[in-house]
Amino acid sequence: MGYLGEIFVMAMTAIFIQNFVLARFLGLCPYLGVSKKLDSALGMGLAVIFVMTLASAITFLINKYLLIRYDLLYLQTIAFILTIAALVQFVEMVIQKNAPALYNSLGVFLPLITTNCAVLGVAILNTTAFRSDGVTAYNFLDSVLNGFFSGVGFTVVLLAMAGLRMRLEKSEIPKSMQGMPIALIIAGIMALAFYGFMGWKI
Amino acid sequence: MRLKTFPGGIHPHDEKHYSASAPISIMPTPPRVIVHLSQHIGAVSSPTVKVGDTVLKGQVVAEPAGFVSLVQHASISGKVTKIAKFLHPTGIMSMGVEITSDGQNLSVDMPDDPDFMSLDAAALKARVSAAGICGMGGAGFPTHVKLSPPEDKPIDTVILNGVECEPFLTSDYRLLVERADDILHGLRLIMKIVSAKKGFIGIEANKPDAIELLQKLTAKEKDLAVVPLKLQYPQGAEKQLIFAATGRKVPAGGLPMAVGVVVQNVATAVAIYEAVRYQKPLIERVISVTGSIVNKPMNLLAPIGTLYSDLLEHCGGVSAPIGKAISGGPMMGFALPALDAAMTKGSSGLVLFDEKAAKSMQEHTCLRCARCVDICPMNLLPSMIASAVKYKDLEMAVKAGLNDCIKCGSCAYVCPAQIRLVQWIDTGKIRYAEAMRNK
Amino acid sequence: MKYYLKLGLILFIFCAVASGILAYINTLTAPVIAERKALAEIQAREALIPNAEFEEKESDQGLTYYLAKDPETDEILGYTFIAADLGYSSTVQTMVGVDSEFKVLGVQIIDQGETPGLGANCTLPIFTNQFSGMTLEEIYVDKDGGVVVSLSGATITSRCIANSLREGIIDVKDEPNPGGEQ
Amino acid sequence: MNFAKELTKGLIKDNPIFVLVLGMCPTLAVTTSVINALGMGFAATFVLLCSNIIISLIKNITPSKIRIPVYIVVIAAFVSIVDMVMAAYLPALHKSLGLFIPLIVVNCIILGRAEAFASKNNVVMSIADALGMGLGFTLSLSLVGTVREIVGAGTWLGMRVTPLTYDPALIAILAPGAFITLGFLMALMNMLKEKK
Amino acid sequence: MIFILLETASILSTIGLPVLIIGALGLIFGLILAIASKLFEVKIDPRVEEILSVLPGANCGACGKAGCAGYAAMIVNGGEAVNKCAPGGPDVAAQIAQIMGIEAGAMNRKVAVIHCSSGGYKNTNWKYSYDGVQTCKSANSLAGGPNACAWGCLGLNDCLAACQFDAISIDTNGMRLIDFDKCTACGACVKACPRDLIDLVPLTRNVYIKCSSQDKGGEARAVCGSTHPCIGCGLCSKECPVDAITIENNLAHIDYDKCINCGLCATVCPTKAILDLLVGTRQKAEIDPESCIGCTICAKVCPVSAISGEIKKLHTVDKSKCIGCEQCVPKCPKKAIEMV
Amino acid sequence: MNIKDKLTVSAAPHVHDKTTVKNVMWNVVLALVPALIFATYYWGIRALLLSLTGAVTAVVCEALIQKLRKVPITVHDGSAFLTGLLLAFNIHAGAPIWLPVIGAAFAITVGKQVFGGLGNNPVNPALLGRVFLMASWPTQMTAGWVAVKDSAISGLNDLTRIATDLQSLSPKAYELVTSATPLKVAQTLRDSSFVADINAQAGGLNLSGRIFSSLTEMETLKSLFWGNIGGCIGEVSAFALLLGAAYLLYKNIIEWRIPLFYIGTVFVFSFLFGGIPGSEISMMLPFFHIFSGGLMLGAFFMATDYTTTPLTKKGRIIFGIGCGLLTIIIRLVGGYPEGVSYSILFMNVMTPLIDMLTRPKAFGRVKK
Ligand SMILES: Cc1cc2nc3c(=O)[nH]c(=O)nc-3n(C[C@H](O)[C@H](O)[C@H](O)COP(=O)(O)O)c2cc1C
Ligand SMILES: Cc1cc2nc3c(=O)[nH]c(=O)nc-3n(C[C@H](O)[C@H](O)[C@H](O)COP(=O)(O)O)c2cc1C
Ligand SMILES: Cc1cc2nc3c(=O)[nH]c(=O)nc-3n(C[C@H](O)[C@H](O)[C@H](O)COP(=O)(O)O)c2cc1C
Ligand SMILES: Cc1cc2nc3c(=O)[nH]c(=O)nc-3n(C[C@H](O)[C@H](O)[C@H](O)CO)c2cc1C
Ligand code: SF4
Ligand code: SF4
Ligand code: SF4
Ligand code: SF4
Ligand code: FES
Repeated sequence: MGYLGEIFVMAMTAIFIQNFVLARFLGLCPYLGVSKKLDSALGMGLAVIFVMTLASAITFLINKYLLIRYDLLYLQTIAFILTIAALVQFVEMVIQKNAPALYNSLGVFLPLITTNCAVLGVAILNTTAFRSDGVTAYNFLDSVLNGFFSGVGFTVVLLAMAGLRMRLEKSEIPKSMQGMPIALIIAGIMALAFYGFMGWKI
Repeated sequence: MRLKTFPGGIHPHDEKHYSASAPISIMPTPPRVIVHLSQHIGAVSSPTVKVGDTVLKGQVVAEPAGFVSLVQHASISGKVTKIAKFLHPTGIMSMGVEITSDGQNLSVDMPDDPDFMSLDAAALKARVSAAGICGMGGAGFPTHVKLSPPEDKPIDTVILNGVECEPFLTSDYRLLVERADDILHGLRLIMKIVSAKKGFIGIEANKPDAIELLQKLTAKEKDLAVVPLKLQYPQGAEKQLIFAATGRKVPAGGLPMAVGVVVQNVATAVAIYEAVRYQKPLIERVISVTGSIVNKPMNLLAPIGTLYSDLLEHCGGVSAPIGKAISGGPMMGFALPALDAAMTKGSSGLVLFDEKAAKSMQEHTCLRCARCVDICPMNLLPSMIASAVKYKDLEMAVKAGLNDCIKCGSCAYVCPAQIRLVQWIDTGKIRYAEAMRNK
Repeated sequence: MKYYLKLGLILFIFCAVASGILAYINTLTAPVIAERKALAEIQAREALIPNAEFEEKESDQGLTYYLAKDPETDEILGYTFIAADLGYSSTVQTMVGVDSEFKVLGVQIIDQGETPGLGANCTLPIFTNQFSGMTLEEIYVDKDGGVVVSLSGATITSRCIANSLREGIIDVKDEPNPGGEQ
Repeated sequence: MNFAKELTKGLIKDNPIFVLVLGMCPTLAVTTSVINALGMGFAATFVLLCSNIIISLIKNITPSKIRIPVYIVVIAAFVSIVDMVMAAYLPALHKSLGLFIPLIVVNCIILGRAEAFASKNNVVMSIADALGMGLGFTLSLSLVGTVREIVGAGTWLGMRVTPLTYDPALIAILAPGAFITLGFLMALMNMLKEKK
Repeated sequence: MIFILLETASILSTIGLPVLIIGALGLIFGLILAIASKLFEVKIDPRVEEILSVLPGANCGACGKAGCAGYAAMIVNGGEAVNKCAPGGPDVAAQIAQIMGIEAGAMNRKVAVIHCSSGGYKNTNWKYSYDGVQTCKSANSLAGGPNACAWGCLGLNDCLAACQFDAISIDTNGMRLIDFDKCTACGACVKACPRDLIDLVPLTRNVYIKCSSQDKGGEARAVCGSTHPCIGCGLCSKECPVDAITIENNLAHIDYDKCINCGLCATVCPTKAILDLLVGTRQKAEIDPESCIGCTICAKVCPVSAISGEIKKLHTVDKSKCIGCEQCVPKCPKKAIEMV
Repeated sequence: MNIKDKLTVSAAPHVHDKTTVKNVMWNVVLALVPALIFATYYWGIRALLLSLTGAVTAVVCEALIQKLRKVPITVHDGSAFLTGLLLAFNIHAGAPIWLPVIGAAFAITVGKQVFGGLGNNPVNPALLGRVFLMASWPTQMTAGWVAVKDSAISGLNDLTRIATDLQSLSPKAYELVTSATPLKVAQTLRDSSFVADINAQAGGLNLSGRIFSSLTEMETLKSLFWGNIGGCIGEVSAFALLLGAAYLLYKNIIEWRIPLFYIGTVFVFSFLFGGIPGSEISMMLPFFHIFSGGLMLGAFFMATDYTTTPLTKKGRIIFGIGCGLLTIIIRLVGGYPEGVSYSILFMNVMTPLIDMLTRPKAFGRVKK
């Protein structure tokens, strides 16, 4: 299997097989919170893809050239989260100033992402992940791609969830189930539906 | 032969047997008529008579209040006894002129002009306008307006709508078989007025004798053709008919003239012929009084303004209690709160249901079976519109096609969940209009 | 300028203090953790090949394995390595010991994220013990015609373990000189 | 506002999971068993307590522009401490909580309380708030963990509590079961609230 | 001593590197953020900033908006409700409300009032049997609506469905009833009612015309199910001491800028079309002889001339005339008037 | 005139088609009766018992919940019966009786009633019930398949012919062929190590190829078509299902797009990729794939469930293709021998999005 094949495997794994939300339980707060309307879900999704990709890149470098080199892995959490928080805040300010249109559709979601497990999660997972052979550790490109695809996976389920919830808004859900309970049940059903992707040998 | 048709549509039972074979008979002069001032689309006509005036049959009782409006004539002779709100065939209360018959049925002069074909378009149009004709196929658009397309919209085709796709109704059918010549005269006149080169007569396949007759009559005329159409509702709806006959698609929100077509009902054609030849105003029309409980279903040539109750009485009343009285056909007609509504120029039928047929079933949650979607002749998403309206999401309703619905009723007809789709859509249109007004 | 410096410095101070404290705590915990880890690995290796001296090596395929020698005789006792493959829902890592004939001495599941109650049962001795003594040809799950009794309801996990074992063994076996002198 | 009130509000009224719906990731990910739930709950409570104290102490010296980074650093430091200590002395628990220990940093509850409460109140109140919220979090986690462990594994805290004939419904300890269990628990809360 | 120093030194050396590295990270980010915040500053509504500082900043998304900033912006620019922040809870909601200044003063608070007393299922006269979508709007569009009165309540509860505050319920007759305590005067019901039966009335005004029929008297009587139609007779208008009632299109209308709550109109209405909530609870004014300074202000404001007295002399209330409108009470400079 | 009571006024149209929800649902039940008969014939009364248990549980459960919710009890509309029946159809005949009971209860509760009942559920309740059972009791759901009645060996009846050879050639191959469903055989034959092994056992013969090509032989296909094979209760006979499907199509209860594109996609892709390495390309391969497993049941009876599939025509085409692709991918590379349930369920989840993206243009509206 060439590298393209590896990328394909990585994509399928990140999007479907090991979906961040449904299989890894990461990024649930925005998944449950920002999935009421399709357009905000899309904005959020794209912002997450952006930040996850960027964060994967930067944290990979920090990990490799600072933490590993100086044997400071125990500072991983603090270094990563600091970087991510600053990065996101910086990007937000830049977009807000220079691309107001983009800010209104995407940028407003950025602060929401700082405190999203998915971003820190992907950064940490990248440092411990292996390619499909189970041996080769991720290199820089692998990490970036994994960040990107994981973001895509997040977006896919976020959009599906938003679609479902917009439909649920127009149905007669029993009162005590309305709101969060039904959203959780839907999430459970989605997770079950994603079981079809388990055990793929690609 | 492959019959022409349009995409979508349904096949309701046509139920025309009750009155199909009853020749047009003349309704005796009723004791009183009510000439509604709003029989058409457009401004309400303004009355020119006072209570107490005596009028002759054919005399003007109201003038148009603008270009898109209509002149109204007395349909019997007698005395004006009241100008007030009366029950309109659409079920609401609306201004009308009540004329009590003097029993003599005296008419204004209606001279025969056998040379009518030599008149020029302007003169023809003037006669149509003076006769107060509006579309008799239901919509009631003033005909002289329809026949005055703007310069930049040349008309090349006139389609006569002889489809009568509504179940039960047979008035157009009787005209087709009894007055085919007059219809063809009317068609020629319309073609002349709009200088169209081609004339079609669309007839549904369930009227084979009418098709045969008209085909015989038009056999030698190259520019006229009978278009036999597949039995499919709403074959008679303008856009669908144009598509079936010519393959042209009227743009959404547009009028037939956008594709060079004028559509007129066959009864309108007859009225045009009579208006031009005899300068006869539109004061009577054929109406089907039918339904399983009507003792003698008939096609009556009745003065405009005759009360439905009088029509029914002439047809021998009913054999069982009335559950629902429908002005027009059962797919698009209006259920009346009472029978004392007076017919207008667009009243093509009175259909009576017994109590059992009047009851409808409990509305259910939408199953999303998509039957409505599959048959919608306008290619809309009726169920989505309805649920969007129900949950007050107007934006979604518009996206799903709220403003393109022609209210043909096909969707509600097929819905297994008995959802009153058309009424929801209607409610949506009301809400939409309100929202637009508040903007 | 002062404003910028102030912000920078405040953040600097917090970071510095925080990392200082962490570094200090690390000095306390790191040895404990390292000790436990090393112990665990050594124990695992020792459990597979007792009384041996281990030497780290890398195969042509990039697999890290340990050559086990008798400390007294320098005789090659066997090899241990970590085999890994994608199972049902995770990468299953298995520590394997084979003897010099490449017969399995024992296996131990190091890491797995399979379904609890199904694939996760692969850590149970009843599953791992069966591998002891198997030859390369035998390491197929029963459904594939081998002798590995697969976990009920978790053939995929079982198969992935068997396959990874086999591949790893072949890997080491195919080394031109797996235990040889450099 | 008194101490006792701050202490108890996290249990029911402002329960971080059932009412505020925050910190869903650990709630769903680590509640496969009661022991994991307790471990996570205590870890988070510890971090919450420490960071609340520090933040309420430093609230006046942090400029707003770098408020979030500073808070995050404080929280991250405590999280790392928990991480290291747990790895050293409770390796089994550390392993089963895995990724979710560092992720306590981004747990919305902690930052949320830091911002919403500690940065505006004094130390004593912040302690009460942290303890209350932490306890609420821990109890809710254990509740979810209890349901999932009993239904999905037939055990509670590792002890078999169901008859041996009961064949556990695995789904309860899998991802979908997590969502569905919590969904029904929340609906139950709603129902109880309505009754009241 | 030396030992301790050495120990410290060794610790410092293991600690120095991390402190340096993470500290440097912090310094760099701090600087970048500080510079960026100046460089990329964007002017926003100060209220957004203010709300943002009140919000917890957890950016959890529980409000359904794009983080705290998104929510703050939506409150200011999009009219979003102030109570959507889960971590903040009611305290934060109250603070935001203060910033937004939406604490409507209790003085001019309004409530919704339905101007119809029929329309209940039990006492409506029907024109036809309606079979269709159960909303007022839909029913109203079919043949002018199913009830015989073309002006009255259709009883299909569009208003009830529109009210988000649960303020509308159904009374024993089947007529809609508005709970003034819950009503926030949002006006949703006013818009929802296709018959325009609802309007917003100051909470302090307690006399209402409970009819909207513009039919002539006879017709109105014939169709009204509650037998309390307004027949446009004008008696109330004549009785009103402050000329607050006008009759237009056969229907009485109260101008609440003028109305003083005296309830006299209700007493003369022949069809009992006027509802007086205060009936039986009104009290009479009484002047405290000790305090009265005889300024005559009260006598001037009394709409029914129930107060008399010479200037600078003690004034008295003629209890048989007093209608309990309380107009005099706040006017008295000495606060000498009390309702008893 | 004798108008006794008030006239009824309603919005047009005033006439209605005869179809009702009840009528539709019971007709689908009717269409499943042939499959039930075939299943009972092949597996004995137990299949019938399991099916009815599922259906009755679903009905009872729905009635109970509706009673608790204080809403009208609508179990007579047949939808719950249908859900229960379909759920049981997705379980094998050797399953313990509590499996359909719990599955149906879950399907009705979590799959349907929490969303407000018929018409409101986003995913197919019966399939949800099935995957719930799969996730909870995978062993019971996948083990203990029983043989069709009166047949000496379980599983693929018509492999008897080669089975005798196999016994001497490769015991492992024999065991495989005689103890599993055809899709399971196909799946196992895709495992290269197994293939190498049995071929080696058979002394280098291309045994795997032989077994695989026997799967696509006319005789095997006939068995698949008539139902003389192992599998879930409802999927036993492609013929019986087609019979029911034809009835539903004729009655205009299901629409052709989803089944056609679903089966079509599986057909095309199984032709392209459905073989095993080293097997000859057989024109019959697609038929093996469409007649085996739950495809017929899924495509005609479950992917057509109104509530959970797209409204729009284009959407239904996408839905069908999506189901087809996922089914074939799961069969060829996935963790299960069969992918019908998961593929439909996944597409159910995507349905609102599909609907949103495929809104039709109104007649006469030009594309922007
Ligand atoms: C659903 C629907 C069905 C219609 N069916 C007929 C019909 O059967 N016959 C007819 O003359 N007009 C029918 N019409 C009205 C036509 O669209 C069109 O208004 C009419 O033929 C124009 O002729 P007129 O102006 O002479 O009435 C229908 C309209 C709609 C919306
Ligand atoms: C929720 C769920 C979890 C599963 N977990 C595993 C697993 O951990 N390992 C595994 O090999 N198969 C797992 N499976 C796969 C199925 O059990 C699959 O059908 C099984 O591998 C078939 O193997 P069998 O031949 O042993 O029954 C899981 C299936 C489901 C539905
Ligand atoms: C097991 C079973 C139970 C049925 N129960 C009912 C029922 O309760 N009510 C009903 O209307 N139809 C029921 N039917 C369906 C009718 O027999 C008939 O098929 C259905 O009314 C459709 O009629 P049609 O094909 O003429 O449209 C049932 C069918 C089956 C197979
Ligand atoms: C053609 C057709 C197919 C159906 N398929 C299913 C199905 O696969 N599973 C199910 O639970 N219900 C099915 N139903 C029944 C019903 O639609 C289902 O209970 C609803 O999804 C519940 O809202 C079907 C109904 C029809 C008309
Ligand atoms: S949506 Fe409108 S156009 Fe379409 S079928 Fe229904 S009524 Fe006819
Ligand atoms: S026909 Fe009725 S049940 Fe079917 S989708 Fe349309 S509205 Fe829904
Ligand atoms: S809708 Fe608004 S105005 Fe009407 S009753 Fe409710 S709160 Fe009051
Ligand atoms: S909306 Fe108007 S008509 Fe409808 S119930 Fe309320 S008050 Fe009556
Ligand atoms: S806990 Fe909030 S996103 Fe994970």
